[in-house]
Amino acid sequence: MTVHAFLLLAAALFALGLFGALTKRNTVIVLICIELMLNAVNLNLVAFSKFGVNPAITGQIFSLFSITVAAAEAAVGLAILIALYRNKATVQVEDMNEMKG
Amino acid sequence: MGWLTLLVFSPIVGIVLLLLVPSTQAKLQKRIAVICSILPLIMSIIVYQQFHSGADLSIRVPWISFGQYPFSFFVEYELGVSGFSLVLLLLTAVLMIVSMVTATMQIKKGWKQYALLTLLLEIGILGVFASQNLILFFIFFELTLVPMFLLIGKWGGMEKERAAYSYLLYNGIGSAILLIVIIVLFANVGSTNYEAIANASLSTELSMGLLISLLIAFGVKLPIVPLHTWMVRVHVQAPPALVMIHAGVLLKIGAYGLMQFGIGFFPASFQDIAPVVAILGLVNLLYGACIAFVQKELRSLFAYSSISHMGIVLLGIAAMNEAGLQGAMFQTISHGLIAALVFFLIGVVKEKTETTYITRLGGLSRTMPLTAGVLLAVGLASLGLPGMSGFVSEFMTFLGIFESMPVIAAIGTIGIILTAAYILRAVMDITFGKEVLAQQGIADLQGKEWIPVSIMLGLILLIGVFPTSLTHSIQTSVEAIVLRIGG
Amino acid sequence: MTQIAWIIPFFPLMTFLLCFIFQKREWHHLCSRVGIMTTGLALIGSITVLIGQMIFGNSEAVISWLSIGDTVFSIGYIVNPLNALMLVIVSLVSFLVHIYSKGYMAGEERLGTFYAYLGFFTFAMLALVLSPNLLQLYMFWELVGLGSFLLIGFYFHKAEARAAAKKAFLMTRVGDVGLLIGMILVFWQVGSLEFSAIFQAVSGGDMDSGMVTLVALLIFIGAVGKSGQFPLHSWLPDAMEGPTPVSALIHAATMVAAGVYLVATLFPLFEASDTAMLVVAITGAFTAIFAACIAIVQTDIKRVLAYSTVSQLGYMMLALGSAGYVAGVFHLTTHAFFKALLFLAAGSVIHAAHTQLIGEMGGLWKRMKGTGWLFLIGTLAIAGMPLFSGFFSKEEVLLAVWKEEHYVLFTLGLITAFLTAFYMFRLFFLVFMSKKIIPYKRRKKIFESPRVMILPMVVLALLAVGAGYIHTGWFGPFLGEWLASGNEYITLHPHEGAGWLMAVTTLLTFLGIWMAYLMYQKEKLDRNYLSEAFPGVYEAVLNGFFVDVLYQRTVVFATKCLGIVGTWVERYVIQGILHFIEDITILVTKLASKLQNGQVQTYGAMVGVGLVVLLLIGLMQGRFF
Amino acid sequence: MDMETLLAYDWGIMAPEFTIVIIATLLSLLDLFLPHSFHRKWLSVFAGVGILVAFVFTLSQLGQEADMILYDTYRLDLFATSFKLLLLIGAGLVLGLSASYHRKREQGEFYYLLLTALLGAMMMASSADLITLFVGLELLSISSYILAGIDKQSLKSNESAMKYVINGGMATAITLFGFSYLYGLTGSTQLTTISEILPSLIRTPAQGLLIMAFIMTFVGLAFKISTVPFHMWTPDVYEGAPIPVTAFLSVVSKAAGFIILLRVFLTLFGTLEGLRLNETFMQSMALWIGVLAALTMILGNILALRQHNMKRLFAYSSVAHAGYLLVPVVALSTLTLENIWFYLLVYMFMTVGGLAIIYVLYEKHGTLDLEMFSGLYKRSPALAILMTIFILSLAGIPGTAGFIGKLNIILGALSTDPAPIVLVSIMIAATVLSYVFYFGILVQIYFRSNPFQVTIKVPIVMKTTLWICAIAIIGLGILPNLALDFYHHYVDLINVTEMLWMRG
Repeated sequence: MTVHAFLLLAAALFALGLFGALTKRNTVIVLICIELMLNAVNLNLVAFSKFGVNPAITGQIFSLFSITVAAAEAAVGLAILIALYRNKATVQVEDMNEMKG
Repeated sequence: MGWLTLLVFSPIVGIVLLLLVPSTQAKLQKRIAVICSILPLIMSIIVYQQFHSGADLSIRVPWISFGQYPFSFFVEYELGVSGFSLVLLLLTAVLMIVSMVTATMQIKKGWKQYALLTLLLEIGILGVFASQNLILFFIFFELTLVPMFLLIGKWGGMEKERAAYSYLLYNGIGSAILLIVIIVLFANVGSTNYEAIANASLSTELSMGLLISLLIAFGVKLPIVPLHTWMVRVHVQAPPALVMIHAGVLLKIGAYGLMQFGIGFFPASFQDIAPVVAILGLVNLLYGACIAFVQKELRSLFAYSSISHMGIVLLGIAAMNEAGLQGAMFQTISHGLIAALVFFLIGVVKEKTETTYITRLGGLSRTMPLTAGVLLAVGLASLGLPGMSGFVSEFMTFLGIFESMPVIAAIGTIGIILTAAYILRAVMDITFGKEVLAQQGIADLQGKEWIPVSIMLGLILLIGVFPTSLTHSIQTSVEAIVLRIGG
Repeated sequence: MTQIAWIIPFFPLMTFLLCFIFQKREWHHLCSRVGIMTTGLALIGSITVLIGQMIFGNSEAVISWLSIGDTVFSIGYIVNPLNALMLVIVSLVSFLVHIYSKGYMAGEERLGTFYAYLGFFTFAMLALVLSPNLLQLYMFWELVGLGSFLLIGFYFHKAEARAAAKKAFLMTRVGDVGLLIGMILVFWQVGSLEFSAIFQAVSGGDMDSGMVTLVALLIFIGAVGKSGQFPLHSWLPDAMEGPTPVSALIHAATMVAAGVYLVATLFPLFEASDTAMLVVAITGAFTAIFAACIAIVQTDIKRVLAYSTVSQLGYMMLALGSAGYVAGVFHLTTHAFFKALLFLAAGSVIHAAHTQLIGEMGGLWKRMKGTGWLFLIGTLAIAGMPLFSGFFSKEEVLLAVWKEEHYVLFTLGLITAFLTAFYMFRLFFLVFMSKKIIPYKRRKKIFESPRVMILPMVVLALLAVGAGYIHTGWFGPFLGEWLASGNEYITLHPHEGAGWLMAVTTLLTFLGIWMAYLMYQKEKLDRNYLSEAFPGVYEAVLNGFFVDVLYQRTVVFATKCLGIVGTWVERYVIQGILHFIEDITILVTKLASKLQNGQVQTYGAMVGVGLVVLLLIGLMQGRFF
Repeated sequence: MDMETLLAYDWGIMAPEFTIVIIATLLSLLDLFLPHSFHRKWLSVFAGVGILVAFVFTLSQLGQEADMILYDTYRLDLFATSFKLLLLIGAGLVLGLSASYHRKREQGEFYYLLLTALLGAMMMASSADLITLFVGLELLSISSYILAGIDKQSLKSNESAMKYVINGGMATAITLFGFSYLYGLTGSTQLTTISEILPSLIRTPAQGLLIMAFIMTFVGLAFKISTVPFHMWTPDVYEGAPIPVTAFLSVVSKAAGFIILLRVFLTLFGTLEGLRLNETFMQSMALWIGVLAALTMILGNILALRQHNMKRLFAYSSVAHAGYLLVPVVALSTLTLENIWFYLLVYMFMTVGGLAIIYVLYEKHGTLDLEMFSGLYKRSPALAILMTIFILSLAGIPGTAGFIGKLNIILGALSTDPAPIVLVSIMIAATVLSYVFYFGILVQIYFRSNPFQVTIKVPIVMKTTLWICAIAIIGLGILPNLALDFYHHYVDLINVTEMLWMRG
């Protein structure tokens, strides 16, 4: 198994996540897609830490940080979504159009 | 501190005093403004004395440093004068008094703010002529931008805001180009001191590029056709008291810049583009005159007249010899006085008859004989009648340009005829034309209004009859520039 | 004695200043007195200078006026025979006109202004004459133009007067530009504008001949403008809109002669170029006959005199162009007197008859005998009646032309002499003799002019008769010798009176008078025959060959067109470009703000697109594909 | 890691950060336990004291030698100190702005979130490791998300926060993806180590990944500093967020973005060889960064032209200023750091000042439309003149600090060889373009008559903030060396060569 396979997988995952984040109507799914992108990163980090030029634990630690932060971000995102839902009763992304121009 | 610093910042006295006076006491304010506007004149006369007694007036104080050793750039606070800038300082001070007196009569509302902004403007103009450092020059140059914008936009005519914006954008672009030139010089020379730049050796391509940019930058200010539309708009829209300063000295910064920087920094490159400058001058001269010939409104007529007269300045500069340069300098000052007087009169006429259309002003010499007489006199000065300042400058300019570019000069002389044509047409139609002005009881020039008239007309005649009164100061500048050209 | 010359112009300048300041009505009586007094002083000064010149010779003094680098332009005065003579002519005519105006302009509302202008003109003219260099001459050349402009437009409430003033100024300015260019070229050739330096350069051969010709021609353009030579003559007849004393002073005796004076002053320069001389002669001759033709059909008394002036000035140019330096100056002198006389007499007529149209006059001889006699003297003088001054000077001119072997021009000169006699007597007969035209009622109101007007005319009449004797073949060419004595560059041609020439001219003069008599007094010849036979030609001549119309349709029209086109360019091209830039900015703004649609996923998409584009660029840079 | 190692570290290095942490914690506890009757505005005093103390600590660190702790992940050097000072000043100004109006009880949250965000920014300034950097960045970002949505009842605030989270999350993911490649290529997250290994990768097949890493990192950070085309969240988020938060985002958050940009790029790529011979890596990339900078300046100003909503106008203006600030990054002269430091300093004063006046008028009239300024000169000459000063400085008119900042940037850019003359020209042209809308505000202030005939009272804290900003702008405009000398004196060890501290 070379690192390339992991890299390709991670890149695909990242692209998928990005695609989802840009196309999905439901804000929750959009947030999940962003998680997907972050997880692609984690995959990269872990793969590098195992198969990289200089295998070390650092990558895995980095991915731990990344997971934690992603969780915090998701939590904050969902909290804000709930606040928004209270005011507007929608979770559709396209309904967030109060401000433009 | 030095006299020059005191001179440049002397309007601050007026600003402070005006701020202290409550806005209810209009009369006191006016008195303070007028008296305080005399202060710069006193200072500039002292400076004049000092200069001619050979005193060293220049100051040099470290001011800004960018970067650290060995990659540092220093900007000094440097003031100094040459003969030409000295005369321009005097002109500024005189016109400011005159304009202030005019404003006391013609500006009705918001007088205090008007006076404050004008004094601020004066600092800018004085600073421009007194600085010996490009950055400082630029700062003062731009300092005129905001007061002018507000003055035009607040006290102007019907389309005042449009005029103010036009002023802002054109001059903004002009000074933007100037700024690039300045900083390229700064980065290449390591200093923005005039002398340091003049003595620096730059590559031919670079100096040519910089020179062309300078020409555009000051071409906006001068203005050079086709960059002139803003100036016409400002002339028409701005209050006449302000146009006196604008046409009188602000536009002259362009001429000053071209001579001081254009020739002063890049004499060799200027030699190369001198024909182009001459052709631009020719276009200015003839184009302005032709358009002035068909104008129906006094202010736009004299705006185009200014363009035409600035063509003569350009021709003089393009001549690149003593006569031409001296002529250009003379024309700069002479036109400053003439334009100021013209716009003073237009202000008076507009104030009293509420129109500036030539056809509606017929028969002015019946209703306002003195005004008409002065208008005729200044018209004659403007068309270059001997005995008035305009002649001396035109003569010297053509003397100069005939030496270097006879063909262009010969074509340029058509301008002399055209000038006479449009001036006479306007002045005759107004002062002597069919009597349209039905209103009786229009007061003629009276009381305070004689102060501006007599000062400016007196100076126009003084320069016309005794040109040595100016050459005395200017010649040092001319010689310095000619020395750089190597002629 | 000649050292006082520089003071002379300042006397009339004082008139100007005083009358200008005290121009209120209550000061009017003082104005005329001041004017007369100062010009009187100027006259005394001029005569002193003249005598002084005769005794002590030339003198010159200058002070520096303007310096450019090492070059100094000076002002000052020079006294030589030519300008001493001019000085006397100018101050004398001016003095007389000042006196005359006291009567003629009596009751004028703006008398103070009038005298101020007169004073100003006299000042400028005297200073012009005294100029030791071209620059000073040019400056006062312009200032006399201003004086003329102000005085022509004195009745500014009349549209014609305004137009005439403007026209006079502009047309002479066209000439002035020529002079200016010539002057500047001279400067760059010689390095100085002093006359003496110029002559030295010319005689020393420092200027190449082409340049001399060019300069001379350019300067001649100036003279053409000022002296009303073809094609810049048409302002002069129009200038008759001014008060008549002004016409006498400026447009007959002094200012219009300045062109001739200029050519005479710079004679050595002209003489150095055959081409220039020829051009001067041809222009002069053509103008002479051209204007004489027009003068025949004019119906306005002053316009006849004006065209006559143009014609006579042409004569002087012809003389100068034919190397007849003395002849030109001589004719200038005599012309100044008799033409001033004629104008003043015409003024007297107008003053009495309240009209300028010949058609409305007639039979005035009875009512105004004094004026009639004086006018007759003037007419005889200009017509070249033997023993009158015009006879001698005209003969001198023709002689000079003959000697230069310009036979065509000579013929033209002869024809002009005949025409002059004819149209002048036509005028005389129509105004004073023919009986029936003026209605009786109006005729009753016509009285002789007051003595203050007659007196100056008498003086002029004496001179019109006597001035000819200063240079004759009979008593000796005093004038010529004297003129040559003060100018080292003038070579005097020996004066050989040609008897046959005298006879021919006399014959022609009488022929002219006789024909006029037949046509207008006896009416033996049908005066309308020619005009009816050739109506088109008549129309053309009456309108001065449509020169004005031509100018109006070409030069003025072109300038206006250019102005309108320029305004159009301004409005549509320059503004158009600006609007275009503005529109583009607005368009970009609109597009960009449409993209800013409030959809967070659009924003994200832009991030994505940006990322992808950058990645492509980056990888391309790294040559990965 | 045992206790001994921990104690051996010179924790004094982190004194400012600790101060902020302690105050933030304290504030959150106070907010939690204090009774509802206790007005939360007093919390701002604590926050202010905290920032002041941190500022003093930072000042005291100025003369110190560069040092690293926590296994070389946290570094204190002059770069960090100098920029931390900026962050603290910015935060202090924002606090002054926010402490004036209190309508909602729950505003207590604002203060400690502000402090945590500030903490994140400060960590970024000091980080010497990708992980620290990432944590700092996220601390800043997540705090900012909440701050943007702090006005829970306001739909606009919710929406602004939501948009920020979504776009911010994507940007974070992209940055992290870039980081992961950097790690993968070098096997380290420590910036020093990475910079030592990178040269060996140039002109090898790994170069492609390196470029990708660079670009992705750049895009993520460009989002933070709102560079076109990654700027599109800016106007919406700025508009929806409460004004103090807007100020925070445009001042502190943007400064942090620039700090991290400089830290990462100058350290890692500053002297790295370029793709072609005789150029550095940054020079290879300069072209497209330059294009982005130009687009940012032009679009930012063009879009501001038609804005009537003052917050959006300031948002676009801040986009444009990001473009100006990118110019030194493109040019990379000896003056780059000084350019950015000085301009950020000035930018803080003028933006906070401008937003403060908008805040005052918004509180008074309840509108954000441009018309809020109409006739301001009549109503309150002092506010009018203050606003004029801020506007002129934003427009870069001489006499104000904004001009000196631009002058400094242009000088720096043009002092390189070859000089990016086109970029500079675009910058100046864009400045002139910006006159249109900046002076449009002046037109409202001076030329228009006022529909609101009310006198305006300004709270004392706000007034102080405003005057501090104005005096700083004029002071630095006339005597810029007040700041520059300070910078030269303490920070003069930093220039581009010195900045590559980790390599030697």
